[in-house]
Amino acid sequence: MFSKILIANRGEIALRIIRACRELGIQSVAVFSEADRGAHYLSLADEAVCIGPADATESYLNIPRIISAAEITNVEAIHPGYGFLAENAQFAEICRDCKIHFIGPDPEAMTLLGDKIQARKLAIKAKVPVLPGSEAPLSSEDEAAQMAAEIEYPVILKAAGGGGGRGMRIAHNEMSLRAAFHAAQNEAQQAFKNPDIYIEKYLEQARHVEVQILADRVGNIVHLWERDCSLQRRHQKVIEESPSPSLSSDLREQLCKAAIRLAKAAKYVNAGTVEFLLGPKKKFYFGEVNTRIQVEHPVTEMVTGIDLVKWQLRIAAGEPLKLRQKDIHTKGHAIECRINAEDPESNFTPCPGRIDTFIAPGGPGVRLDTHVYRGYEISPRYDSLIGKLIVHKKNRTEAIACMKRALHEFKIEPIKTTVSICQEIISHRQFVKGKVDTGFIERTW
Amino acid sequence: MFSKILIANRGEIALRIIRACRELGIQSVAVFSEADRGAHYLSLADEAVCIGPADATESYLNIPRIISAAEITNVEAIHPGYGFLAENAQFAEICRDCKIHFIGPDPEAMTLLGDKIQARKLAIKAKVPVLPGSEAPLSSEDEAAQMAAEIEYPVILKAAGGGGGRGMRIAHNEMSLRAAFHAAQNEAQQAFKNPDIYIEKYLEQARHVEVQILADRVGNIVHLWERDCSLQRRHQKVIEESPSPSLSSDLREQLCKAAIRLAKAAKYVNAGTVEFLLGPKKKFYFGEVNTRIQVEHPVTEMVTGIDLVKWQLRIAAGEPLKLRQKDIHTKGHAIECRINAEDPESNFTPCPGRIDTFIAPGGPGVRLDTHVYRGYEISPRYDSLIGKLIVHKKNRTEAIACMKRALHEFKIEPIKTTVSICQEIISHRQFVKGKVDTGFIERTW
Amino acid sequence: MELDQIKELIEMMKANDLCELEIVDGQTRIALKRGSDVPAAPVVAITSAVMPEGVGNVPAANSASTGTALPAETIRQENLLEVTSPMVGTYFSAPSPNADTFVEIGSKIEKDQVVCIIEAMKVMNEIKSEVAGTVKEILVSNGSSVEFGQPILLVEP
Amino acid sequence: MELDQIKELIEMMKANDLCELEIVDGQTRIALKRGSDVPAAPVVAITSAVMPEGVGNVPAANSASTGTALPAETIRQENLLEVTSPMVGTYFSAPSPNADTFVEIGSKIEKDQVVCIIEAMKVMNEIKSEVAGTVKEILVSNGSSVEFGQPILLVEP
Repeated sequence: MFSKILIANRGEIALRIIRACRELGIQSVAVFSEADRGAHYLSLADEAVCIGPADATESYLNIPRIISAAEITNVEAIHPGYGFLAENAQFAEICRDCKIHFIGPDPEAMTLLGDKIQARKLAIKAKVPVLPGSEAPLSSEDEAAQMAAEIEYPVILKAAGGGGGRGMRIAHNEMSLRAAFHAAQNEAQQAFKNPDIYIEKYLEQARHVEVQILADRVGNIVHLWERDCSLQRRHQKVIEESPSPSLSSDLREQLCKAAIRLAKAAKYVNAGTVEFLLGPKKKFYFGEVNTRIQVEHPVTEMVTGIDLVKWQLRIAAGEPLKLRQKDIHTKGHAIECRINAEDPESNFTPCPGRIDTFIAPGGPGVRLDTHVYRGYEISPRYDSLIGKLIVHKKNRTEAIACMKRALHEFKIEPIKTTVSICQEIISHRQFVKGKVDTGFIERTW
Repeated sequence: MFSKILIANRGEIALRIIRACRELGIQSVAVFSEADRGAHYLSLADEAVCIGPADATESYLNIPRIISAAEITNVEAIHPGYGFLAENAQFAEICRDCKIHFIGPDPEAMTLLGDKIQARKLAIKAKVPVLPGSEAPLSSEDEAAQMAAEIEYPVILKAAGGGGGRGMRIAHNEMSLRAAFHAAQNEAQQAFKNPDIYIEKYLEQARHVEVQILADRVGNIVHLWERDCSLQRRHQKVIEESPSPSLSSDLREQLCKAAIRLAKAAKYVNAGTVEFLLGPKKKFYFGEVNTRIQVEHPVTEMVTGIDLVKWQLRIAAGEPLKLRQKDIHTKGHAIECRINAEDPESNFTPCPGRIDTFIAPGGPGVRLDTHVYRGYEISPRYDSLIGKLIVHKKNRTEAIACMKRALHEFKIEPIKTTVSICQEIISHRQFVKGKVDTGFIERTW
Repeated sequence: MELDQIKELIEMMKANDLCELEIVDGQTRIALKRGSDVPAAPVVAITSAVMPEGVGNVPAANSASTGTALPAETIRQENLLEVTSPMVGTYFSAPSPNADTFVEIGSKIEKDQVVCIIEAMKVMNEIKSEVAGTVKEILVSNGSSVEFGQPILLVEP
Repeated sequence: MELDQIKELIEMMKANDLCELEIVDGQTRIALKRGSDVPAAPVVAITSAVMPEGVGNVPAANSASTGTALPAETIRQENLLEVTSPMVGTYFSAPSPNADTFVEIGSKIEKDQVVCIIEAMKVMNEIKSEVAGTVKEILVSNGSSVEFGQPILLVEP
């Protein structure tokens, strides 16, 4: 196992990784920008190094500075967390060149799966269902219109260079498709420095269900069942749960096996997530693969009892997976609410500022992953996620009751947070019935 | 099920009960003394009623005031928590007279088990091993000396009227026995308004192991396995865990079955705990029965996945136990550290005051039960317990690692707390080996 | 913090034209305000942190359920004295349903005069006033619940 | 906090026409306000709360491991200027092991003069001073690690 690693991230996921390191007896080095100086979680790492000013391009996104920090602190590996450089294959490659382990898949798998058109092709090869769509970047507006006519509207334009909801455009007819085409290209170029876009049939009222996998270097691969992340706003997940309330056990098996097939085809190593869309007719289709730890990984940890971040570290250090598929079961039900510093009453605009009151929920069934506390100043520069509230109970009904009471206890002032909207969602009849899709929040609020 | 109950307690256990009520959809009424006015947990109850001044005898221990509060708020039941009136059979009787359900056993069982000499007799009847000792109150110093000679020194004098470590005196020879006799009587009178004392063989280097039971009104009774509470300081528990690291599975079964026999003999209903001493030769002896929820109940909740407070409520409302003994298993290992506002460097003197910094641990495996937060003023009038930090992991080694890192994260200032001493204990070689007894802390620190 | 020290602080404030002073030292908190806002005499507020901060606007807990007046946290008219409930229970303004009320607005009351009954656990407790004066306001309605310390009457001495 | 110290603070306020003063130091907090809510005089706030409160004495995070000086949070001698590291890396005081150092105490330096090398990712970066003056102190020893923003030299202009 490693004796010392560097964490190339900030906030709650940096703290999550520090915690795993502490429990495994690994020394951790935190890096921070000037905006994060003094944050309590930095003092929980064994060392902390300032790598640059607040601007992420000069700190958390700056590869030379991070590698340099890794060199002066003499670490054996880097954990990229999520966001920032986590899905940057070039960063993984530079780590390899510098003889520093990158805690994630190989750069080859990242490059392959990072190109969403290639990933789609791979899915087809691995006999994983995909939605009808293009198999190469669209060369022109006309080609897009022709494809759309074939696969029938509505359709969605997606960026080849990256996922996570950015650069996506939905079109319900040719006019809106043509209007969206160039905008989508530009957005793709801006977000991912790659103008390639492709087209797919757009599934309305779909659910987002994803499968967590773990694979080691010697060919062992297991899935840790699914997470349901259908509650989204602008393609951003808001509430996640496991198991999914909308899968039969047969469909569940199929989905998980498909995820394994795809991961094997990509020669995937370490923790990863295969996302699927689940249509109204209970058919599922490949979405994309996230080659990193997910924000919502705790729901899987709660129901399986398996610590995903610890396994990321062990796998990167070359340890074989000791988990056998037949021993991995889900127990009870877990739900996660993302607590963002955003004002739900004002179109979810970020709401940075100093926290003057912070009273956190606790008690049975409650897990809170957060790096903030009373006195913490939320910077407007970074992600608005300030914490994740996770509950784990015997069944979904009890989990909902527990989440309700935990949200009720949560007091964060004076900034606005998504606690209030999460309360509304969790109490909504449709959510309680387990009958929501990815458009539910936008239709309802 | 009840629709509304009153909680005749304060602090963390009041909050624990409020949480259970919220999740079950039961309205809760909190009562408070003037010293607790404004505490956040009171705002989490559906109603809160001031019942008197800070002095507990005029508020939390004042039966007429509590009954009166129950009457004006029109509740169906009262949960007494632990401490205060929780083991007061007279209070339970008054509740019954007022047609208010007392959430605990019947007053008859409380009276029987509250008299430690009667409880001892009952244990003998139920074939539960007891230590050699007297079967009636000691009438004189001479009788005590004679008994002591028979059962051989060291011996312990105990109060008949109550347990929990108060009024206990250990004697290693006749001189110290005679010296202790009247002091013990006086202390018993003061603490329990009953001067009766009895004598027992004193077991050196014993472990304290207790069994959690649940019994309903229609004759169902189950145990939820054991807790090991050997880490004590002046008969006060400091760290508890489950399962016990020192029981063979055979001994464990015997212990739990003995607890069930005793509870049945006492016609026990609701949650209760049968305490045992485990001698160095792996023989166990009955200690006493606690007829209430215990401070350390969360460790049992974590390993069994069963919510004890919810079951207390269901049982009191007349619901039959749906738990079957064969389905109750412990999973993994749980440890609890009691966080007291005490200064370990200054002989554990209470350290009341205002909390100016409060950064709580979180993340995977961590449960925190606390009513305090940044800005909370700890009153010198009540118990110094300000929180319970509980971890739950796959095995004891991982649980210790998790507790270490959680304690490391905990920041409470400027008051002194037992966080530091818990860190030392949890890292101690003897604790890690699971080889401690009830005298360990006092011998070591 | 000794009274002497506070006195000295006030002297210092006066001498130096300070209008506000706040000192927090561990659990001790001293807040002083002088001049402007209020005419004449200096208003001195010595608090030792009655309300835990960080709970800011938690009301005086949700107060007894049954629609009673809130405990008088707000500032009452100056110079009025409060008669508060010494126990939790049900307030009765008269000794029996058809009898006259013990007091009404305008009544002159003496110290130790019975002003109401609070029923607690089926016992009717006669509540005696600790102050004398004229009743200016009755804050609780007949048959409603009161908690410990809840103001019942406002009396002008 | 002694009364004497408070007195002195007030004297300082008066002498310098301060109308508000707040000091937080660990658990101690002092807040003073002077004169009515006067306009006119400039409002000056002296705070030593560099760190988010509630974290009190967390050091400037544990700073780079390798025994380097802490980032200069403390107040340096007045009037001295700092040359700080613009990157994370290893500090070298000379262009090569046997060469003369770029600067020593007493050296006069110009703006844009190279004062050291910071190695980052095998690249030797020449660091230029943004200030001119006389080197009064060298805060980092040859071969040690520096983090972003860490002071390297103190220069008297």
